[in-house]
Amino acid sequence: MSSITQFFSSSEHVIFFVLALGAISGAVFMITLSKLVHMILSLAVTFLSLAGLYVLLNAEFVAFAQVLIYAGAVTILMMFGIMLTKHEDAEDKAKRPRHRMLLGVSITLLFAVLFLAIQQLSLPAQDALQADNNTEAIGEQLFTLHVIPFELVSLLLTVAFIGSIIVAKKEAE
Amino acid sequence: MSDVNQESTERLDEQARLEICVRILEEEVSKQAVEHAEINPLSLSMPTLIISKQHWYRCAEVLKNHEQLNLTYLRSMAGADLETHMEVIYHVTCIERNTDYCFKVKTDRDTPSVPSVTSIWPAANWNEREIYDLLGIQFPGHPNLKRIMMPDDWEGHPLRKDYEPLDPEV
Amino acid sequence: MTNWFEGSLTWGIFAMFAIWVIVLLLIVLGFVTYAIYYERKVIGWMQGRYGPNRVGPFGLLQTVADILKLLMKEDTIPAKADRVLFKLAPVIAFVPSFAVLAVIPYTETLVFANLNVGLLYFAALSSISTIGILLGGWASNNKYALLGGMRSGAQMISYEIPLIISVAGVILMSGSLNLGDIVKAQGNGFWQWNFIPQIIGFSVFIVASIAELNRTPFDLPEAESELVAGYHVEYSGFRFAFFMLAEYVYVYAIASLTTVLFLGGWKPLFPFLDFIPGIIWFIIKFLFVVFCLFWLRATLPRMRIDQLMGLGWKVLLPLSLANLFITAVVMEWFR
Amino acid sequence: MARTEELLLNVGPQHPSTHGVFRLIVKLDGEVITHAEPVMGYLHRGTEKLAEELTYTQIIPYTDRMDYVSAMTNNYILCHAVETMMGIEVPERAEYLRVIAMELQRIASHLVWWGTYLLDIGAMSPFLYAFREREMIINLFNELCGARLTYFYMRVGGVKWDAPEGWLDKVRNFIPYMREKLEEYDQLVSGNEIFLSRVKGIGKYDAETAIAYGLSGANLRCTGVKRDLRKDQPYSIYDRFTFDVPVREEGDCYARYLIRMEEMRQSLNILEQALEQMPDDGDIMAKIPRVIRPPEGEAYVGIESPRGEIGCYLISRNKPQPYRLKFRRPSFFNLQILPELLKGESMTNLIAILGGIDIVVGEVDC
Repeated sequence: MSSITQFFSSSEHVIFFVLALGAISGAVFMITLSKLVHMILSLAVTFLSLAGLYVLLNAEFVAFAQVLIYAGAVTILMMFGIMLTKHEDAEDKAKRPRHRMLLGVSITLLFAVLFLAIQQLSLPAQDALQADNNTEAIGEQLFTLHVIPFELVSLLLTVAFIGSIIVAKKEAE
Repeated sequence: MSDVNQESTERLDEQARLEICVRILEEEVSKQAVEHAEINPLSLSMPTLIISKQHWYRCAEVLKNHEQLNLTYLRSMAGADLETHMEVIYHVTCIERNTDYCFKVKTDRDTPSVPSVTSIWPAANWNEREIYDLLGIQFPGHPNLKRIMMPDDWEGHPLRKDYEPLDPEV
Repeated sequence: MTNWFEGSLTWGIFAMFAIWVIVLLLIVLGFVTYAIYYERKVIGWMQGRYGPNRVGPFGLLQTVADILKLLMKEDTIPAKADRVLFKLAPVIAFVPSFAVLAVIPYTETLVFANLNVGLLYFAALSSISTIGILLGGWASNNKYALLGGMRSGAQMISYEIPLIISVAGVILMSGSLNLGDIVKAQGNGFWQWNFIPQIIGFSVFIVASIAELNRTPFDLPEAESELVAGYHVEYSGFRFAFFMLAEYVYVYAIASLTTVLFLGGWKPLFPFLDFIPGIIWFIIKFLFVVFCLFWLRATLPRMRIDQLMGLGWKVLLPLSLANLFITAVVMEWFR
Repeated sequence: MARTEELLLNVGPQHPSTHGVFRLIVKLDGEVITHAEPVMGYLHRGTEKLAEELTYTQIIPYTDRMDYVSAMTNNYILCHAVETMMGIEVPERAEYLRVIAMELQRIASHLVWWGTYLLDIGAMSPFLYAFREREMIINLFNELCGARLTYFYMRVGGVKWDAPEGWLDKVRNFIPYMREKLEEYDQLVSGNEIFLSRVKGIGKYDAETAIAYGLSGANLRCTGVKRDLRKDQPYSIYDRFTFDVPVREEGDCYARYLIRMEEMRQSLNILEQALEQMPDDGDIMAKIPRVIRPPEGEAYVGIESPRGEIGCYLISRNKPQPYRLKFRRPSFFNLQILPELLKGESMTNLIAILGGIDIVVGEVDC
């Protein structure tokens, strides 16, 4: 009991708790809600909570990039896609008990594996970049050590982008 | 545009224009097409022709396309209930020559109907709807003949002389 | 920033946070109240009429009366609206608009949160407001509102990109995302401010920021002549007030940001005018930017949505990219 | 493949840009209009039906309420129809007063159009400027006949009141003032890039279409057809003035805009000449019988209202009341082309096109 009060006496912990709750509940609601707009909104909650967690980890740049790109752009694009297209709001769930059972088993297994892995993993206590300006550090890393993967990824994204346009065009015809 | 033409083709007087019009309609359509033709002195000497109903659509085509008439501009269109019969009155103009004609088509009162000229003069579209709405004249051939001014469920046609208001007190 | 979170959460610290937030909120509310008055007076003057002049001396209390009226109005929710989202949307639109104000440095010392990624924070949070507007339009279950919301979403996404890229030039020049450092990198005297070397970026920024604000000539989301009132057509009372508030708080935020990024923040116009305190300079520049926004509203007609998109993607984006490129090349050259 | 959903939108009857209670049922595909159907009749007051029970003088106030933005020309058309049938010679001074009133009205009407059109396009200030100037004209009318909007000024055979002391000078002073303001309008709007991009090439049609749909006024003249009844079939004393009929070839909203702007200038020219030529005094009413009974028969006359040709078709049975009275309303004809113009346009262009036609719903519905 005392450990719980101790946990909540630190503002960092309280905030962590709230954000984690937000991230998880957003994800859960995303799956369970029936209206598409509500689902996207809960997804946005998850994104924002994740951004908050990044802030707690001193990764402000990542955090705000997350908000800008995921919570801002991606969410809105998804809403656009939904509002502009015809769709049935609630789809009938095919009732296949066997499938559901298999699904349940595999989910449990996956959870067990992940849980054990995380439990046994010992992260070496690194000197996290405590520098105030981790933006600069990210930039330097990106453009020196990781420049080739970085450029490759951008190339890959461009290819994917062009590919999706071509696929969409073909379907339109 | 009209300025130039006014000079080139000298303006014929109304009587001559009326005669030309009657001649063209009789030649191109039918001897029976024109029921009556006169100059209306009250209306700025407007050449006025009464056309028989069954020839009206054909006449309208000739009026619009004949190069000597070229009446492409439907200036005004009116319907009237004259108690003995009903009339649809067309005022048609040739823009280039700045000449006006008035055409009338008579129809009986019980089942009034005049061929639609919407396909010839698109301007007739709403006018025919309005005349149908207010006077009850049918226009066979109209693409969308329904009420335009009155509510869709209105009973009767208000401009008919035998129209009984639903509630005369009001 | 994170050092706030460390240490224990005592009531004292909590109260301090709360007081600061309330002070800022009051400042903002005061600004919004008089920004509306200012706007109506300025536009009234340009249009040859008086503007508000009845409530209070010179009509100074007109906006207060308007706000009171809005608060006392019946709160209507359309029968077929999505009630939860309908109520949530104004909040989602307003909260980020207020939150972005935290990073604005008014003077060297007067800044609520000296965040090292301040600019990114600003851009990121302001993009959340779009969700609020889009949701408001959708939840109203009104076609005009939906069209307005969608336009707004499309517009804000399209203009956010040139907005941020145009600012990148400034970031390159000052080598920081911290708004305070950006001001410090500019000198005393207007020729040392960013808007001269970054003139392309400045122009793009101004255009894009007006589009972000949904103000004339880019006020398509609420184009009253086509969409009646756009996304807030079904809102009334204090929910409507929230949307209005968000809009004007963004005016405040963008005007401050323009001042900070391009007009030298608290720095004086000429070095010998140094004796005037920085906050005064900030306010003068800030009011000037706000005035320009109102001036545009009184002058220009509205653009069409496809022209707006064309301008954003075909003109502003290449321009801002070119600006970034030129800045990078020049900076490398003279290093 | 994602299929976009068609949106059925009711523009009006209560909508800021339909200029009255007029409704358009629009089918939208995204922002593109696939189908538009105008619905009207919300302002139908049965003027033609009412007229059959009223004497001619009693009908004149009803014409005020048809095109309430241009009541003077509406007054005139009815008087003109009756005068034509009865062969009444209107006194000189009355004719000049009528022309001055009608040309002032044309300017006032175009100002309303200019202001509201710019408001439709999103500029707010021009609306207030236009109404400031219109207010001056309305004040002039107020002095002339005691009403600001529905004048009931003209009578069969002349006008009701002579111009009060100093009124003509006020009109004289108004002319240079208005010329200056028109310059100002041009500077503010006519060259504005955004404005140009909103109206140039929008709502385009050619002369043939315009004639087929029976368009008139600026809507016809924007396609290169030079038809102005003041010139082509001169009524009143319009043959005594020299003025131009502005014509343009483009057939788009911008052409209509420029024509209306130029028409205001031409109206000022006419006003100037009319004030110069006007006799100092004289009768303002012709000798007419106490009860007006046009002879049995019928007549159609048309004049140039600010919106186009307004006509009056009158059947008389030699009674104090008309047997049948029919108005040819320019807005009613001009509006017919709208569905044709809207196909494939965006929602934003809808407003620019509808505004460019310059309708007054009181006249459409009559």
